[in-house]
Amino acid sequence: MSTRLAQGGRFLNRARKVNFTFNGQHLTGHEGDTLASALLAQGQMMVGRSFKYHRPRGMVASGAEEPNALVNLGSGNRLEPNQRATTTELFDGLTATSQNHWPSLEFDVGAVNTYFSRFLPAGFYYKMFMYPRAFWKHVYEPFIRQSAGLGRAPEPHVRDEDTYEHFYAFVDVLVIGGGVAGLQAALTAGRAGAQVLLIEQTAHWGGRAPVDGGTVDGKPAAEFVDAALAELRGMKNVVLRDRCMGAGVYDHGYVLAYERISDHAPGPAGPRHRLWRLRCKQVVTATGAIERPLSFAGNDIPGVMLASAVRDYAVNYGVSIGDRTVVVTNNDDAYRTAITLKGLGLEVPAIIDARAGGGGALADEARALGIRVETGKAIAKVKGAKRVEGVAICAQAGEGAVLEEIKCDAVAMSGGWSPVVHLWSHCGGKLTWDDAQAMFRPNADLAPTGAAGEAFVIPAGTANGYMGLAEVLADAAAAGVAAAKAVGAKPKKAEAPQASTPDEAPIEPVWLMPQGADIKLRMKAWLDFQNDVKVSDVQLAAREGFESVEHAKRYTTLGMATDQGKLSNINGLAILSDALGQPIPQTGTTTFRPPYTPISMGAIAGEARGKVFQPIRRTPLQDWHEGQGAYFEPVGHWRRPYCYPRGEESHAQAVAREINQTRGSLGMLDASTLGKLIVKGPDAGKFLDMLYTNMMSTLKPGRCRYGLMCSENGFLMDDGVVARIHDDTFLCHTTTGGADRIHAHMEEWLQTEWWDWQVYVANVTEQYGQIAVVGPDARKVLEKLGGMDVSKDTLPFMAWADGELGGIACRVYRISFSGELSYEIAVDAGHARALWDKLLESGAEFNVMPYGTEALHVMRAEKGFIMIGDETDGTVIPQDLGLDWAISKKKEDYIGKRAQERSHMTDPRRWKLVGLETVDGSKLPDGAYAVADGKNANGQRNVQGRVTSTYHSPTLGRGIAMGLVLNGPDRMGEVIEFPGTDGKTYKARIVDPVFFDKDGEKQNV
Amino acid sequence: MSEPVSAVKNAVFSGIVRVEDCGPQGMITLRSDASNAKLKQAVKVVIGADLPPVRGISANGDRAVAWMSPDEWLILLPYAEARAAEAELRKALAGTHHLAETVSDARAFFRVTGDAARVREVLAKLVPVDLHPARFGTGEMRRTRMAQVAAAIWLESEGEARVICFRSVGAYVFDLLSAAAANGSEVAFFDA
Amino acid sequence: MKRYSVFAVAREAARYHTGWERAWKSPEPKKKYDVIIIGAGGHGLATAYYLGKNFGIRNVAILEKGWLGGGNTGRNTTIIRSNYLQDPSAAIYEKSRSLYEDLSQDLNYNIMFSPRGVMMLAQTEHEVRGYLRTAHANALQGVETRFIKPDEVKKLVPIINIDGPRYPVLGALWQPRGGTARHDAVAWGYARACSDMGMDVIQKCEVTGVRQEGGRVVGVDTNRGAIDCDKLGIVVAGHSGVLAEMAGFRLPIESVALQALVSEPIKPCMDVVVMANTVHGYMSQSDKGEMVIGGGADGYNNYTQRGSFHHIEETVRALIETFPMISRLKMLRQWGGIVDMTGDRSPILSKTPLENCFINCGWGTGGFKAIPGSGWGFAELMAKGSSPLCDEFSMFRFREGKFIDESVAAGVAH
Amino acid sequence: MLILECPYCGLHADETELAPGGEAHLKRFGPGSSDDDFEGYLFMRENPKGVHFERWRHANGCGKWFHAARDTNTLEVFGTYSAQTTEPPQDIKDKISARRPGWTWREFA
Ligand SMILES: Cc1cc2nc3c(=O)[nH]c(=O)nc-3n(C[C@H](O)[C@H](O)[C@H](O)COP(=O)(O)OP(=O)(O)OC[C@H]3O[C@@H](n4cnc5c(N)ncnc54)[C@H](O)[C@@H]3O)c2cc1C
Ligand SMILES: NC(=O)c1ccc[n+]([C@@H]2O[C@H](COP(=O)([O-])OP(=O)(O)OC[C@H]3O[C@@H](n4cnc5c(N)ncnc54)[C@H](O)[C@@H]3O)[C@@H](O)[C@H]2O)c1
Ligand SMILES: Cc1cc2nc3c(=O)[nH]c(=O)nc-3n(C[C@H](O)[C@H](O)[C@H](O)COP(=O)(O)O)c2cc1C
Ligand SMILES: [Zn+2]
Repeated sequence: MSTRLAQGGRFLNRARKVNFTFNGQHLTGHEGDTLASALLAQGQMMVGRSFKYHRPRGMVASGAEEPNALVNLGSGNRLEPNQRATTTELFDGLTATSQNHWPSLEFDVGAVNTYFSRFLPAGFYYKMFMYPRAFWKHVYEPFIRQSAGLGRAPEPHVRDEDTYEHFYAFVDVLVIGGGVAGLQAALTAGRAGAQVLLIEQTAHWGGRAPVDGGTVDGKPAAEFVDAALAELRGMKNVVLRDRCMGAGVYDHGYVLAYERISDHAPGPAGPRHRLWRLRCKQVVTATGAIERPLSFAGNDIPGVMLASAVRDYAVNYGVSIGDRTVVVTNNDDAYRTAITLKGLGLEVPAIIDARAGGGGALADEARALGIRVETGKAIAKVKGAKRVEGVAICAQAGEGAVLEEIKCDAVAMSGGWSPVVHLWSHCGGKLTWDDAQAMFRPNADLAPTGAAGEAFVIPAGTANGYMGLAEVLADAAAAGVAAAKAVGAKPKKAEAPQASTPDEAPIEPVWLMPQGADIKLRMKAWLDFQNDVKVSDVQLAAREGFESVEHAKRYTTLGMATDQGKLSNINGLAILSDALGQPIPQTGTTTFRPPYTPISMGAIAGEARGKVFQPIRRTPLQDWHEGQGAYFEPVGHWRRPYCYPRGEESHAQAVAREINQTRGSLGMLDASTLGKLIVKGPDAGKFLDMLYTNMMSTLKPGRCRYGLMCSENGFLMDDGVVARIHDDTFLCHTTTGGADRIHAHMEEWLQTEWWDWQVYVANVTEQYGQIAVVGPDARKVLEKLGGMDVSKDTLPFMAWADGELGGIACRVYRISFSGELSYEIAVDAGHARALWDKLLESGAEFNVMPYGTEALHVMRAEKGFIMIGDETDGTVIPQDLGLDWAISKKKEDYIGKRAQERSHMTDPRRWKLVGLETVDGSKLPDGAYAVADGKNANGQRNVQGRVTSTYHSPTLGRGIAMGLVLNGPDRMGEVIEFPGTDGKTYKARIVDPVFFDKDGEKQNV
Repeated sequence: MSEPVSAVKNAVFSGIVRVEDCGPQGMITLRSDASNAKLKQAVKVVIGADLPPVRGISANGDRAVAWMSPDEWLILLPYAEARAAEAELRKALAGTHHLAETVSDARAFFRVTGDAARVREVLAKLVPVDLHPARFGTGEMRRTRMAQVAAAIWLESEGEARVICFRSVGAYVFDLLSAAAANGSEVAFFDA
Repeated sequence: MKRYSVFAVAREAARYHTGWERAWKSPEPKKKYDVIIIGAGGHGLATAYYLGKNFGIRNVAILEKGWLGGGNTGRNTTIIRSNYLQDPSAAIYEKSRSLYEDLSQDLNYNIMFSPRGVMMLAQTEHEVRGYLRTAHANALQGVETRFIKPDEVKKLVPIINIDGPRYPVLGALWQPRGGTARHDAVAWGYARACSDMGMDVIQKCEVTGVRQEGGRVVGVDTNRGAIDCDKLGIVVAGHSGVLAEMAGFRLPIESVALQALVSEPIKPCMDVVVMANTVHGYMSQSDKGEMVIGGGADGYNNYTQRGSFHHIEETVRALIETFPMISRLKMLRQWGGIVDMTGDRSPILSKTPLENCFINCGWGTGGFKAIPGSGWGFAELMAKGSSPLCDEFSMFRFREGKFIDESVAAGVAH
Repeated sequence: MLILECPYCGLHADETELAPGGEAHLKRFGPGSSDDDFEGYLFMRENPKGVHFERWRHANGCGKWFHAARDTNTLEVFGTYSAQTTEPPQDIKDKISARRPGWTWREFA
């Protein structure tokens, strides 16, 4: 049984109790506990089930590397699946449930898989479930999926109640990791005057050293930590941040840090997580090292734990994992655990040291404490199912013949240490294999490089492969100096404090225990505890040709679990190397990818949710539209009124009403979203002649002309009315979506091609509200407002004038997209609402109505006007649309002209724009294709045209459409067929695309 | 003429800093070659301020000129005076290639005030800009991206920042700044 | 080759799986092959497979600079669909999808094709019209798709937020027999089958030069020596530009990073693949339980297999808006692949200016789904000089202005 | 996450302030040009794994286009320079030669 010790616990405030629940059970811990330590203190070792075989799982680690202790944390809108108990700080009211079992943690039906495990080796699913074919979808896959996943999925209706944010910061030196190495590196760089940010993922500074012991300048390591912190806190150029994890290192010194602000104390105002987007000149990774498990049979049984974790629980949390702990190791560090436990009065029946020669000074110390030390020995097998009951001992050199059984309730294992090289590696840092220490460590010659090609990451301390406290501090000080120098600070020579720790005997790599373990043992020797990958699986992969470490990973899923193989990767690739008979460095590692440990989606999205998920662009009349209950459609980031339904009206009814009213008398449209670009300069005319297919330089001041713009690839990209304001000034209207795009397009050509042309462009789209006043009574209403002459003679069709209406300065364009008498009035945006209100007021006698985008679309279609995005789709050239009249024959060049000379563009078989009328007057379906005879070489039905836009016209009382049809303009009157997706076939006659007021009499009045 | 209405009329938010709409503000976009001999003089006469250096903003009372790009400046002045100043600039620059357009209504304009460090950190949540006091101070105009839109920021003084964005996204930017200023969201990065 | 089956697994279980043979051999390169394929990604391997299976051409080597399947085939979000708009696209993707249906049986390797359905959300009126157009086109192309209403969307995907408010779901284009497959297994299954036909899949063999004589290709240089061939197929995705340069021509291709990420695994909660193109995000749940999420492509040339993080941010915020319940899930891992983007974002399956040298590339962000169909057509093109599935995808179409542009409706590529 | 120095603002701009614009120093071919030239100009791209010249715009900044010389394989930036030029400046070419001995530009055609 794990339990709380009477004394100890550096992190605990025993005076404060904290209440929480686990699987519904009410429990208490102390302030300072993690969920893991609190559960262990209550004797709750088993906390979950493994992925594949549903094996019982208990904690193996005490920190971020934990693969097993994952819980569903919280509930409802605050449910967080897969939360690591070892990094979850306990708070009052915490609720957690265990994962991946049914019906209960103790009794899990899925655990039968463990009995079939022999039939479920790595990759079994590639070899099975194929026959009969239909079974995959209906039997096999549903079954596999049912057993998938670990944590509980939040309910569909869940809405996260917390907020998140980002923070941009720029620092000279970022130090990641607040152990002694990180503290020392920060001190050195900070003293040199560099601007330093030091981050630590846990709530505690000092890392392993206070637990592991040793002295710094003659004093306990913990005192060094306190002193370092005090000094750092006093420095103006240093910022410290705990609960802040270095999540990823990216190109050009970009680093993501994940700050968990309130996970440990939910409730108060403020964000839950903050994602720091750091730009660092230099990054010091002082991320420490992670202990490796040993691979022996039954190493996954709850109660088998990393030796350092056993020590951490005892020292930091005052928790013993068992009463009798067997320590098994291949290095000296684990002796510290035995010594610590013994010092707390717990039993250590034996230390099993796989090294024939055993350990150094620590081993002597252990022996002196009366601990039995067995060298050259190994664990053949762990006894027990849901909890360790004992171990069988054998010779490490043998095949597992049991020499002895030792009763125990915990096993503390250590296979050596692996530097945390993740952040070093994220952005391309390379590793080197250190044979003496049996570890991959950063290869300082192949560091990640930044924008100037400079190395920008410096590893420090154990993260750099230095294990002894003295070396760690010296290396960290050197890293601090190097970082400070690299950012232009002037550090003094690295002076590291003097540290001392007992001498240690060298590690001897042990990748399998015992060395000659037979297949039955290897099938029970776990590498990846969460994903149930065993030694035998990796060996199988090698045998089947999955020789690349990347293949082996993907075939076995080794290292793909939520811990990303922090414990399993090195052991796995060592097994693979052995199976392939090649040295470990030749096998290499898999790729380290961000994040270091998983980070919340909420933090990644930051503030961008709800109201500020994306910008909504608002016209100066948006409030009014909202007040009217308009039905909006998103157009780019705008939301334009689609129609303004009244009462019980359907959208279609509203649209019809708006059209009828406009055509009959008076309608108004908020056209503010149309792009408005001022193009000015001596070369403005010449420039616009290149941009538009038609001639703009001949336009007279005071007049307007409709123009087309193509991409250099020849396709129609935008259209709009151009007004010439002065000799050297034009105002170009673009489509709603076009304003920014066309502005950028103009700047691009001016800056990168014709940079000697004298033209300036200004985007004044939002300076103006633009209101279209449309209908036979349009003039009357303007005249009623008074202020300027809007008569036919003074302001004819396609002219514009500056003036005042109702006392408000404005510019009036007589242009029409509806075919009606129409004025578009541009007014300073800050006055747009005032003008709108006045127009409504004086239009009341004409029963004025606002109309939305759909009415606009229908009216333009009735007139046969094309719409960018409907008649065009990025593959259409103006010639397809019968717009040859708008393509100047006189110009030598315009953007897109050369492209339009290519063979496919001049192909007479290109589909051309026509009007379409169904024979029965119904509306053609949107997007329908006209069929032709036969099928093509790929068996697809031949087609000869398609609908580009289609509406019910309230004006004509029938369906009208436009479409692109093969030889269309030559086939007037012909009836072609459009099969619908509803099973019906629609017959439509090819007609002129202008359905209404062909001679333009209405707009010209 | 009616009273002009700003994009987010009278909006105010108070959290770790105060965010408020500055109301109608006169603005003119001025484009010209920087070497245009008449330019310096025209700006001096009409605005009373010197042309600022690259990325600078130079003020004269309630008027200011900000560098926007090598051939573009933004002129700030009282709303009611913009059109007249525009005309004056055009006159002063007549005969040279230039552009002067009033854009007062095309922008939204906010003031962020409070503790100096808080003001910086509220902005730093939204813009990819180094706002450390050692590297960003008054007199600098910074055009940048604010969350998902373009914006320009400067410090009027320590503890008072100004933000300009396009009018249509004024509400968005106000909401962003308010979210960034939410109570309990202090960062304490610039405090040291 | 010993066949895989449940009985084989049971037999092997009895002897602790010691009897399994290699899935593919590891041969030394020969002096000469009839056909060399550069690139053992899905497309290269499938090409080789159908050269052997359909045309009896088996003296084939597939040269891979790294580990087979380690390119984009091993790092994509596995979406399979054929609801494309343009005829040539629909033809090759539907051929592909239909081959996927029986691929496990054909290869005797369970590639776990999962036709769970692919849904492309329509969130603007414009998108609605675009998908209606695609639905009409698909009906005539023999591709089974349907435009569905919001309530059906919600029924199929309970976790979706159909009410917006920013972009309400107005409907979706639904392809019930689109889905996913296990990406690695596709490469492995083909490699095993190729190896079994006597072809040489040679890994850690990087092509460093293309040798030609009199305008014809005669072989390649590699880090393992020169190898001769009569015909050469370049199938290297992101590295197409590099190989084309070796072969002496240029391509309308730029290589950029495309990113993806997975969440931690959770219990099954989403049964179909959802693509939300207005907000740029797509997501499915793997058979293991992770949410598999695709991000956007960088806009600049890049060979690093990393990308810029802001695309991940953009995708994640889009998906939280679409599926609010993922907010408290965590990103487990993110990665990138180098994708080959053409001028019209459609692939190139083509002869090249170098005689007997063929190229299959330009699949960009969406070629996983095309692997079997592309292999089928490209094998035919290489064997016979022409293939109805490939002919429209010639690399010379750009000079004629004959684009195959899928972005025109509301389509995207993945 | 690139940083490029905008030669106009003198700022080290975050990638999110910038908009990429593809290969630099393209020569425009208009009406009357050959199919080859036009295809080369509009579509065929250098796509080197290594030194590349490209266009960028300081879109969320001064709005100006500029050129960058960058290694597509290491993302090292050799320099940025004016958009109003048809060739990389000599000092940047020299710098690249120093860092990537033997590199060539547009030799291959
Ligand atoms: C993040 C991401 C998500 C995607 N999502 C989807 C999706 O959901 N659906 C979809 O259909 N598609 C998707 N794709 C696209 C899809 O992955 C690719 O189109 C497809 O995998 C390309 O296959 P391939 O065989 O052509 O290329 P690859 O699989 O990349 O194979 C090319 C091979 O060529 C090798 N090679 C390169 N140079 C040489 C040389 N000199 N010598 C020898 N060998 C060489 C490479 O090592 C590589 O193995 C996605 C891609 C990415 C990156
Ligand atoms: N003798 C041995 O075998 C052995 C092995 C390991 C460690 N040690 C001892 O451990 C100490 C090592 O000191 P150290 O400072 O190098 O390592 P450390 O493990 O003490 O400290 C590393 C710190 O970095 C933090 N960290 C890791 N990844 C992080 C991330 N991504 N973001 C933020 N924080 C992160 C950890 O939480 C930890 O606090 C020394 O006392 C050394 O002697 C000894
Ligand atoms: C569909 C799919 C699902 C994946 N699921 C996981 C996963 O569950 N765990 C994991 O660690 N990686 C997962 N990955 C990512 C891979 O580990 C790996 O990052 C990716 O294939 C790219 O390779 P690289 O990171 O080695 O370059 C997945 C990848 C894909 C394409
Ligand atoms: Zn700039």
